Amino acid sequence: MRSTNETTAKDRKETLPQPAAATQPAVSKWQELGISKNDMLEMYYQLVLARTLDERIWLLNRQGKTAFVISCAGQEATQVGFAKALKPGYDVVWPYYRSLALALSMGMTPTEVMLHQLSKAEDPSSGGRQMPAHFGLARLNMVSVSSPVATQLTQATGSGYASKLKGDDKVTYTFVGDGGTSKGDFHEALNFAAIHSLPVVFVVENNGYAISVPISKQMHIANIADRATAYGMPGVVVDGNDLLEVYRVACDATDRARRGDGPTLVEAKTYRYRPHSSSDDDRAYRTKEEVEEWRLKDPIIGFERYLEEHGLITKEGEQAVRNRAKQAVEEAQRYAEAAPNPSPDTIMRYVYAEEGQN
Amino acid sequence: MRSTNETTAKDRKETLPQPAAATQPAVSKWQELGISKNDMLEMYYQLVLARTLDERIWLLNRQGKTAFVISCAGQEATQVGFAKALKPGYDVVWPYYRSLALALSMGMTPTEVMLHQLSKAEDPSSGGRQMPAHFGLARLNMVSVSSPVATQLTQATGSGYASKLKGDDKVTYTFVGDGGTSKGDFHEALNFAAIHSLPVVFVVENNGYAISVPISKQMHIANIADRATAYGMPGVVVDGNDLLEVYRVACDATDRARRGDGPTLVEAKTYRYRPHSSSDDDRAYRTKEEVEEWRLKDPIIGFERYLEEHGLITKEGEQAVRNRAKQAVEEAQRYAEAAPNPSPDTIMRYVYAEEGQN
Amino acid sequence: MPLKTVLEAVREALFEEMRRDENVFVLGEDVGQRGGVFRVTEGLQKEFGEMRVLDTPLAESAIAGVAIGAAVRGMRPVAEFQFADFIHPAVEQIIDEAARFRYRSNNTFSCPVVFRAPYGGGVQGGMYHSQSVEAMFAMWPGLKVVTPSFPYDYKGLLKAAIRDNDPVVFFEHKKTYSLPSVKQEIPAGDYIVPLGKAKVVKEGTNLSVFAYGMMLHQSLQAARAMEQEGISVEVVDLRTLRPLDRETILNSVRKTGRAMIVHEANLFGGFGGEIAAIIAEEAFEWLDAPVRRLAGLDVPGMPFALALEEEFMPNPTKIADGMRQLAAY
Amino acid sequence: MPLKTVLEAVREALFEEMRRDENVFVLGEDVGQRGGVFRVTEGLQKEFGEMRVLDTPLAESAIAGVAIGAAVRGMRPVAEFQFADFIHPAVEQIIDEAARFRYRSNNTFSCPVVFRAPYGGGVQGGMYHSQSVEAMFAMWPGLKVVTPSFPYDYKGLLKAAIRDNDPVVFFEHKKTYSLPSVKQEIPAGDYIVPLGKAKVVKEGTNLSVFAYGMMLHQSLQAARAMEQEGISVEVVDLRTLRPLDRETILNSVRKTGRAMIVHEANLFGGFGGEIAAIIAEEAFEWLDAPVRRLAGLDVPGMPFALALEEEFMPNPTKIADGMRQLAAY
Ligand SMILES: Cc1ncc(C[n+]2csc(CCOP(=O)(O)OP(=O)(O)O)c2C)c(N)n1
Ligand SMILES: Cc1ncc(C[n+]2csc(CCOP(=O)(O)OP(=O)(O)O)c2C)c(N)n1
Ligand SMILES: [Mg+2]
Ligand SMILES: [Mg+2]
Repeated sequence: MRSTNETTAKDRKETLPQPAAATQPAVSKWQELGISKNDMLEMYYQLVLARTLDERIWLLNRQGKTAFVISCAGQEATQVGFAKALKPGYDVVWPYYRSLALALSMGMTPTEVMLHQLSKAEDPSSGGRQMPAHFGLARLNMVSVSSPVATQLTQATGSGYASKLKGDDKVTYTFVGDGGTSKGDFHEALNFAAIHSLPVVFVVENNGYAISVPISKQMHIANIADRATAYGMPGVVVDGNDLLEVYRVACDATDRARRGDGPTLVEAKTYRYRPHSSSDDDRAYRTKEEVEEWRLKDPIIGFERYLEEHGLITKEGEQAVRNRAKQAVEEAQRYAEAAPNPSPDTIMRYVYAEEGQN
Repeated sequence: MRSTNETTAKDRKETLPQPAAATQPAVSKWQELGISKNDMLEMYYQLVLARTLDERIWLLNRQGKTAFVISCAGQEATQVGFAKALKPGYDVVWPYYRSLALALSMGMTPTEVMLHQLSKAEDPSSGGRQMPAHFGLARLNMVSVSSPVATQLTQATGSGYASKLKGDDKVTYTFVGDGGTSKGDFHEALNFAAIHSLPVVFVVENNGYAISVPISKQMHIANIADRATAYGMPGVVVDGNDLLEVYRVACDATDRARRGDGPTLVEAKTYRYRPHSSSDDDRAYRTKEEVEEWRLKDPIIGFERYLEEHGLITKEGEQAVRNRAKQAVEEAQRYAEAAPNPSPDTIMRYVYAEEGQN
Repeated sequence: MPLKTVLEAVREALFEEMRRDENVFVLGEDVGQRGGVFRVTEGLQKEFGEMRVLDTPLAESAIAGVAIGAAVRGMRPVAEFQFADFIHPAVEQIIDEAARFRYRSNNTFSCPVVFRAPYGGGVQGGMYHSQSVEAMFAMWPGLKVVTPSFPYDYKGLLKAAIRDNDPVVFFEHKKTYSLPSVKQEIPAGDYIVPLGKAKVVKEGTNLSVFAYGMMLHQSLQAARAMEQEGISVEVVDLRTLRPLDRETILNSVRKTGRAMIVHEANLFGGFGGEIAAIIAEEAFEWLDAPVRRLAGLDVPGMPFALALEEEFMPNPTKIADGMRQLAAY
Repeated sequence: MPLKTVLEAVREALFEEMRRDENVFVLGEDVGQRGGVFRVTEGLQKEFGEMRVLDTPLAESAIAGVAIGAAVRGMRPVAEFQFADFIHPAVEQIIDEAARFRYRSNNTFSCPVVFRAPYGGGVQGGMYHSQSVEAMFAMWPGLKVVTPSFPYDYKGLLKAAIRDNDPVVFFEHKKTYSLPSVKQEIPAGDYIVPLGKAKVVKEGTNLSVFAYGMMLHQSLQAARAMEQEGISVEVVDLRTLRPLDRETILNSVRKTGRAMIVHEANLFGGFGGEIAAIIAEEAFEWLDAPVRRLAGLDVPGMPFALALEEEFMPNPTKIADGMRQLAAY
């Protein structure tokens, strides 16, 4: 994943035609965006893998094997699109608890996810200390997630400031839900980033709800991206279920940040298929019909169709990808289930640095 | 003051010509706005009174009679304009520490201000418990000011919500500096007020600095009022040194709120002549020339000139107003200086309600 | 009378108070249509409408600030923080504003607001859904802080909090919400349990235990087990942390000569320190043994993995051990 | 060596650390061009430029969050809160984020940040410019909390804080910033005072006093006065509240048999409770008298009027009275 991304990111500026070219019918959008066929298939795999893993985790929850699930189902395209535009391990990512597909496509392995989900000692995100879906992986520069909503935003701004101080050209990305944009942190973070023209991309995954609270009770505006004007930065609305569009927008925002032109606010309109978490019951606040309607716009089915239409995959190819994902998930589960739980002896460790540590 | 205001507010809709009429040369702006000659003179008095009192307080500070001064000099027109548009004792006001002219024109007496400034037992705002300029007067529905910047904003929103629950038609006004708009509270308050279409008028007194930090380091936009679009409410920029313009804008926002059409964000561009407070030295961060330039736009001189040009006052009349203000300030000082200090015995009172109290 | 859970007791108090006084209204994240993530406010919106049972944006500082503003206007807001863990963005509003309105205005303004927050762990909530933050609020004059243990008290104290003329932080231990063993018969109608009064829930002569919330129940369980070992433990349910009922605490220690404090929040800097300090100062002559504190471990949040969560928590076994040692001192 | 004030000591530490390590940078309201409202950061921007001495918008949560984010990236930010009173909007960032990065990530991320905040009263700062909020932070595992008293320690401890690999909240008592009586000779060059070590600043045999900040100086003054009355008071400067130097505290109490704690923050729920509790538990056998706490009054903020401010505050006279009573017990 990483080397693919790096190549793409490096070559993008040269290979990407200017917006005007987008209307040329001879070149398909994926080519226009400079994505190789291999990468198209790899993105498809990431979508499928995330969904497959997610479904397996829900199953484990019903089996009583894991106490808590919070899932990204429905929001995969946004996350895979951004993962493709950034350089994992080089750029810096402040994700949130719904960032499973992002984490996977950045390079977190299904086994690492499972070890975290099952709170095993080897869990690389937290050693079993945090709730599931509180990702973090040092080798990917994917920073440890906490539960308080929106705290990551000013931290991502601080990361952007660090890049400016260091003079590196890393881009910092941070992800937040629509609900998180109501919190003061959103305002303070975007304002600060704009003042200093920091290389930060703020991505709002607008799935229409903060748990049960619909957008109409969260704000009196149509697009969260419109808030960008309040800070003097560009705001972009994108169909979060359209992977290629997300990728295009993500590349633009990345280029802008990398060039030193400052932050961008991206709003990806999408939906979550599952209840807020395994503790939630979404029937209290949304209709089956609404969910069904969005199911028709499933980003994975959409991408599948696109691949088919452009002759990039066959039905058998799809099945092979699904099998590959299923196998990866099964291996991950097998390994993680057999792995040891954290030992109670370790509970007092790492409150502070140990002797001689950073 | 109160009854005058009430009449004006009641009559305004009928007497106010539509914007187009503003270009008619026959009617002067003050008439167009439905202000009586008496009220014009009364507003002038309020401007002068605030400035006179402010200057006296600085003098007392230099004489070692009061430990702390924070002043509204330069911002009087904004405050007097809003005070004229609201109904003191009926509407609800959440001021800030620079709201001296507002407080006075709402009906706080110079003596009440002096008792507060000198931290006397009779201080009606705090009984000497708070720093000077932390106004509050129950009979005027002017709510107790605290020092933490911007905390009043969500509270004013709550007051608007209370009005909606009670079904009254009170308008809530709140005042904050440009610096305060960077804090998360600004975002949370305006968002909340917009969602519920609350009768709240948010007034930003933009004097160009948060202590030493200039606007350019506070935000990456030209007008704070532009932030209104991020919430779906109207935002208006007004020359804060132009009393009649402020009054017009204040009336519009008031009408809108009173009609049930929701909140407005008003940004009054103005300047403070004094250092941030008696503890500050502004030479570290702004030039004498800049201060001098703004001194030329002094809202009091501007209004004086307007009164003269429209034949509403003579030079002698102005002198009489100044004398009246000086006398009021002197009486206030005399009374307050003679008034007793708070007794140490009272220190434990009113931490909680006393038996049988609200 | 039917047995009721803590959750039902809280809900009943809300229903009754909202019926009694139309100035009472409820606001918070997901409290309306969803009836709260714990279902505490279920049914309220149906009876009282969207205005009085208000789903707010995700903005805790605004939840507090809006409630405070409405309270200053004479309303009686009951603001919910979805988890006590997420009260932190509202700290400025609660301690600088709500707690100080009366004092700073020399009694000319007041702020009768209730802040409800489910706290505590043992529910695999992990580092950010298990916190006990009572000490952080109990330290501020101007606030009252309530931590009931039994359904009867939850209802009566919440009613008292809503009618109180000053701001109250009302903590509800989430693990006890639906715990069958904590059910109690409570009257359907109106009654008040006054703020500021602790209660001896089990008399004893050898040592006194002070606790609240889940730890009160676990202490009680341990205390009962001690009977068989011939150790007579008095258990005091503190109920309100501020104002603290010093009299009941000191009377108990002066009787038994031995004191133990149990809480789930971590030990260092926790509320137990205050109680221990009061006892050490004012019951010095009566003490036959050091004042002992038993509490959560000093780590930055309760870990999620079951084995770690259990290690973190005091429990009846650990409490019983503590009791034995203290009695034997 | 010239005598230096607390303020100069802090400033010197900042200059030296910024020269030593280019990852150190300073941010806060008015810290740049203005040099801080107390002039602590004066001259820094001139030497290190606008990027490393950054004037922020008025947004404390962002000040903390930005510092944390930069710290996670390997920088060494020193964030200033203009007054400790205004740290409250940053509570979530400090206790949920900074304090937990290492623990929650099982040691894969860390957050080496320093939060500086001038605290304390006696300067007619009124209810919102006088607060002592140390207890609110000292209660959180994952944080270190430092409250020096003398210029030498201010410099050495701030340097240690900046080099520490975990988050440190560094409180500076604003009344002592320029107090001539507190001046001290301090070396110009590099030295460290390790975090977590208290210091006996005056030996004594009859009773032990534990304090920090302004109250340390006032306790010392009272202790010296006691000599004439034949009461020998040991004074311990706590210097760091978390991690607390239990050993030095307990050694002192075990020697004198009497303990008194003095702080300016209000009594109930203040940090004194923790110290008293530790002494009551671990030095029980050595105590000849109840552990006594002397502190600010339990009102919601220090009032502004001089007469009220004086009434609020402990002072050498009140402390001396307390010493006499305790010695006579
Ligand atoms: C500060 C804070 N308040 C409340 C919560 C409880 N909570 C967790 S997720 C959530 C809703 C978040 O909605 P949104 O930001 O839209 O993200 P989504 O889950 O829809 O992706 C809430 C209220 C929290 N975690 N943090
Ligand atoms: C939350 C908070 N942070 C910092 C301060 C210290 N402080 C007091 S006034 C001020 C600047 C306010 O500037 P602005 O809002 O523009 O108002 P102005 O004084 O210019 O009218 C600051 C930083 C404070 N009082 N509250
Ligand atoms: Mg959402
Ligand atoms: Mg300003």
